Amino acid sequence: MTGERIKQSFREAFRQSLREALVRDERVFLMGEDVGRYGGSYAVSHGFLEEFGPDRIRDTPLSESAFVGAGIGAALGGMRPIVELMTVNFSLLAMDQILNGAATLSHMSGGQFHVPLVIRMATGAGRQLAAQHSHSLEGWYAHIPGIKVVAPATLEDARGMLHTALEDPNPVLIFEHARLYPVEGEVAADAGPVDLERAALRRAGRDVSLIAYGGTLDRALEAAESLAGQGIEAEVLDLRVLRPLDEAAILASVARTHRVVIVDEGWKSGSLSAEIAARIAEHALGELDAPIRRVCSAEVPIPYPKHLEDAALPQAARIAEAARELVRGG
Amino acid sequence: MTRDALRREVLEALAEIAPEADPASLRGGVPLRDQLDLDSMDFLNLLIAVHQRTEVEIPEADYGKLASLDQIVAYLEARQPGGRD
Amino acid sequence: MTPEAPLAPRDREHALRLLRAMLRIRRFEEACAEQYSKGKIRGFLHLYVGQEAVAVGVIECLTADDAIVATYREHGHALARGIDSRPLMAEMFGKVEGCSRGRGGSMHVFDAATRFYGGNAIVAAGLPLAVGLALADRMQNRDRVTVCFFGEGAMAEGEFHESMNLAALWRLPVLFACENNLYAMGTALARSESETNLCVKAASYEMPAWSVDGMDVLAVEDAARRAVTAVRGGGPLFLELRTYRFRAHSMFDPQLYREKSEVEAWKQRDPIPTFVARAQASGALGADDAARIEEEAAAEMVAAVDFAEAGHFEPVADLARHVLFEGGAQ
Amino acid sequence: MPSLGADMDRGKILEWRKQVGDSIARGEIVVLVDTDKAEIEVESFSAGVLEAILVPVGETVPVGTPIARIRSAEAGARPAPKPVTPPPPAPPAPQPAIARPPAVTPRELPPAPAVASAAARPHATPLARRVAAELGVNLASVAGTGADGAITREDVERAAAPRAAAPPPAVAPAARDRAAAMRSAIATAMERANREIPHYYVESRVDLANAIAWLAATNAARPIADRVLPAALFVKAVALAAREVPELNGFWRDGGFVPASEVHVGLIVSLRQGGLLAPALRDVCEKSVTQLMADLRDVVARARAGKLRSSEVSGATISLTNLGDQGAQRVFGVIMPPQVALVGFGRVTEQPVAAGGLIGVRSVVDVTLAGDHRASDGHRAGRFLAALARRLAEPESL
Repeated sequence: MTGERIKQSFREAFRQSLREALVRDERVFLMGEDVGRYGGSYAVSHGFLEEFGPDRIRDTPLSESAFVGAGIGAALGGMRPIVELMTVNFSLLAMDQILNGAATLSHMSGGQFHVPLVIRMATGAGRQLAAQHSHSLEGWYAHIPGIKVVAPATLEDARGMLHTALEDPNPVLIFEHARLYPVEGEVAADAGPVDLERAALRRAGRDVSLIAYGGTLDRALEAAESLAGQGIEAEVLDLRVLRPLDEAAILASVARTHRVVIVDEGWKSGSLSAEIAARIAEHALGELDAPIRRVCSAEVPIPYPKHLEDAALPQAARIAEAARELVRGG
Repeated sequence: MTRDALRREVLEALAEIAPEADPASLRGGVPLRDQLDLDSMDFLNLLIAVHQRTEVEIPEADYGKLASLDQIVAYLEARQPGGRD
Repeated sequence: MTPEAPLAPRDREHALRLLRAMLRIRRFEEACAEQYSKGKIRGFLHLYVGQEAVAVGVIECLTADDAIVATYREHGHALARGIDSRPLMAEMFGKVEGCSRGRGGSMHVFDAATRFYGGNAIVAAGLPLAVGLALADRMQNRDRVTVCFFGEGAMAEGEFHESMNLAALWRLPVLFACENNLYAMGTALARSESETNLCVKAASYEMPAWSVDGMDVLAVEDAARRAVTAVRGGGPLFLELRTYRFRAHSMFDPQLYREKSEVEAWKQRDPIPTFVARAQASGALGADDAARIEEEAAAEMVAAVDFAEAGHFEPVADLARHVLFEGGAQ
Repeated sequence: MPSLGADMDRGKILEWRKQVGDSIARGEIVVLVDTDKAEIEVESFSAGVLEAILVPVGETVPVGTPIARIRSAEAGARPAPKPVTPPPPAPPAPQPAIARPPAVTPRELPPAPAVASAAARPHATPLARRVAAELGVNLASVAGTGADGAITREDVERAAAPRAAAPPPAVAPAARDRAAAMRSAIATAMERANREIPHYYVESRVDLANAIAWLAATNAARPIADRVLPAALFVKAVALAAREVPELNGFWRDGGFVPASEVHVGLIVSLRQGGLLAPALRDVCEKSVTQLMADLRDVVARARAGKLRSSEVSGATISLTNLGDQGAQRVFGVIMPPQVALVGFGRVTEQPVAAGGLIGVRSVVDVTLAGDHRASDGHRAGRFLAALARRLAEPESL
């Protein structure tokens, strides 16, 4: 590690990790709508068509079920495909292939076939794209045995998760929160692959644990800062991996602070935050000095106007308020 | 700083560590740790406070010479710019 | 396009091979019906009786290295492809000795050794998979063919149109083998498709398409050989095999959707006796060959049922095995 | 009665298509059956003559019930099956449930009578319940200040401190209440500790020559604010030794020893107004001596200034008292429940020591281990003190 750090946006980080993957292994190829000529709807694969050619940078027709199924088939056939579903909203058209195909094949075939496939998709709201383009459905996929689900929320993870995912013999879904693409920060110039098992403590604190992932991590950190101003030290845990959940890290955090707020951009009912709350209640009940709190999206289709969208989404202020309530016993 | 100024600094530092210490009743010649409830942590914090207030360097080897209030003040005075020693 | 003079078997060995293949399928399926009525086979069971000529004729033209993707009516294809009748019957019984460890059952037969990528209970879900397998072969310059069997009912699914378009757009070596048995479950073709000439559908994707009498194994084989030759190293091809299933769609539907007379009419064109007559007329088969092969097939299926009966249920402790890949580096 | 569908468990005979004495070919329709879903023609899988009809038209029987008997023809078209060795007795395959469970549609039960009033089961957080159990506090008498009015741990600790009878020394009232509360909370713990914990003591004299030399060299190179006290070495050494002897690092709860996965060292800190506090330094094994020294100074300063958070006063997995500072040669401490061990450091003194046949003068310290005999024994304590001595002999590795 040269130790040298550079300034980079998440978009550039994802692009670099994608490019390195294509250079590293000729079995790797990218397939998805507008990934080639147009350079990716979020410009993540900009310039790749010229560099790697149309065989490995494959624009597809608007046939999510077919090209995700084709990705599964190509993985079975010895390739290492990266399928880009432009956003999680369009993944609904490929849900059968992901669930009944990729996730189930190994178990159902008695272990004869496995599907080394990576599917990347943008997720989340916050850019006034209205209900059909603003879903956060990571929790749906994290419900399915047979696949891994990860959510990069830092530049290191944006640079490193794809590398590890491509080496995984099982299907891996990477959710890239749409709000993060333009966000810039500092990262090691030679940042490499990262593990896909553990959650990461992003901020230490004694009084309350804020558990977040993907697009909600920055909100949780913002809340922690404002809490610090009021003498409340909040710990922030970045899940990083949504399936399998790093249960040990979650329970250890609760054992340290005895109070927990779970932040999830999905709708509260049946969400990933519900699963985490259940596990805490099952395995760390004796550590709880206050009820478990969850801050999620309001249970409404995400509205178009900014002020309504903001009101619907989990914001730092609401997170801080929930945490303060637990600590102060308000 | 004059001897009295040094003495005042040391007493103020001591007050932070041991608020219950009454400066008037303190005897300058008797080791502080025999008059007050100071453990090694308190004594270290006292020396740090004195160092910060007077900017006098106090190597660990000299701790032994600083048991009483008078000894501390004398030690500081000797290390004032243009002072003796 | 229909062949001019009626075809004859090339030689005795060819005739014996085709007859044995069809008879083994027929007896296997009848054994399944019997075991189903005895409660040994549960769930859904879709039998191939009547359509044997399609699987045998097409698979006769494949190499060991080609790939097959089939549907939930795949026992015939599995046997024709060389999967042993004992593990196949054990799979029907849900035993761990089954070809999918007993986990798939009738609709999910898998065999890695013969590149049999399975049954599939979701109509048309196999098509994108086949496209992907062919894409992998194309990208790795391998001269392999992927045959995708499906019923005419699949043509109403979006995945059919998406897959046909993708295969044609990228010139992939896929043989789309449509077994048109006139009924999609209980719906006659005319009541589910605006265009009932299936080859016309294929033409809209600039894909060559032929229609073949699926009850004549020699006609099927002749067409399949030319189709496979065209597809190997080339683009996709659509084959409509007009055939008919003599039994219910699945175990014991009351078949109210078709007349008994229609079933009887098609039974006159049963692919097995019609082939035997022609083979005897051409001198390829002797008078007692059919009876001998009939006996061998029946005995084989009694042994298959005994093997399945003697099999074991997978220990519950292995329930979670193979959810994820268990092998080493891949 | 054949199984005629995935969800069929009984069938009704509608019409016999064959009569007794008729011959039957394989696949021929024998009977028409109603399966609640449809009327299905049932074929025979064997050829022969219909010998007997066992279930008349109109009757419903479960799947698997014999409904007719066919005498298979001798010269049947089917080949007599080759003598097959009888398959090993198959394990009892799960038979489809023949007997139909009585169709009971669940009735809606009337709501249970209202649970006893809240007073019976006070509204307290799980952690508060646990601490209350440990400190022997009756929750019913505690007022809750937590979320939704729940009783929290702090409420319990406060409740564990009955008003101190003795006139408080001249200290600000707020500080006086907090100090009194903490002092008597510890007093209750001490009573309980002595009542419940069977203490045993093991003591050894530890050579500090290397440690003292290392401290002198390290501190010489550091500004006064960064200098390290022996206590920091002791804390780290105790943590590392505790990790080697897990029976001393954990809690005695509900009649059993619960080992702790990490090591948090409780510091017995004497307060200026008297009384003790035992803040915990967390994850000590992972921290450097310099970090520990900084934590030590911070914790002690805040403890004495009454600014400790209650969350810091718990969670210790083993405790340490450094009374040598006060001149005590040896310390025989009382274990802080629910912990199971307390390490006592006496005064660091120079003593004559025989080593290699020669008498020398070396800095030493008498270390005692107070152990809970329910969780560990003298042998484990001995191993702990040996590990401690080894660690202190290599200060650079701490």
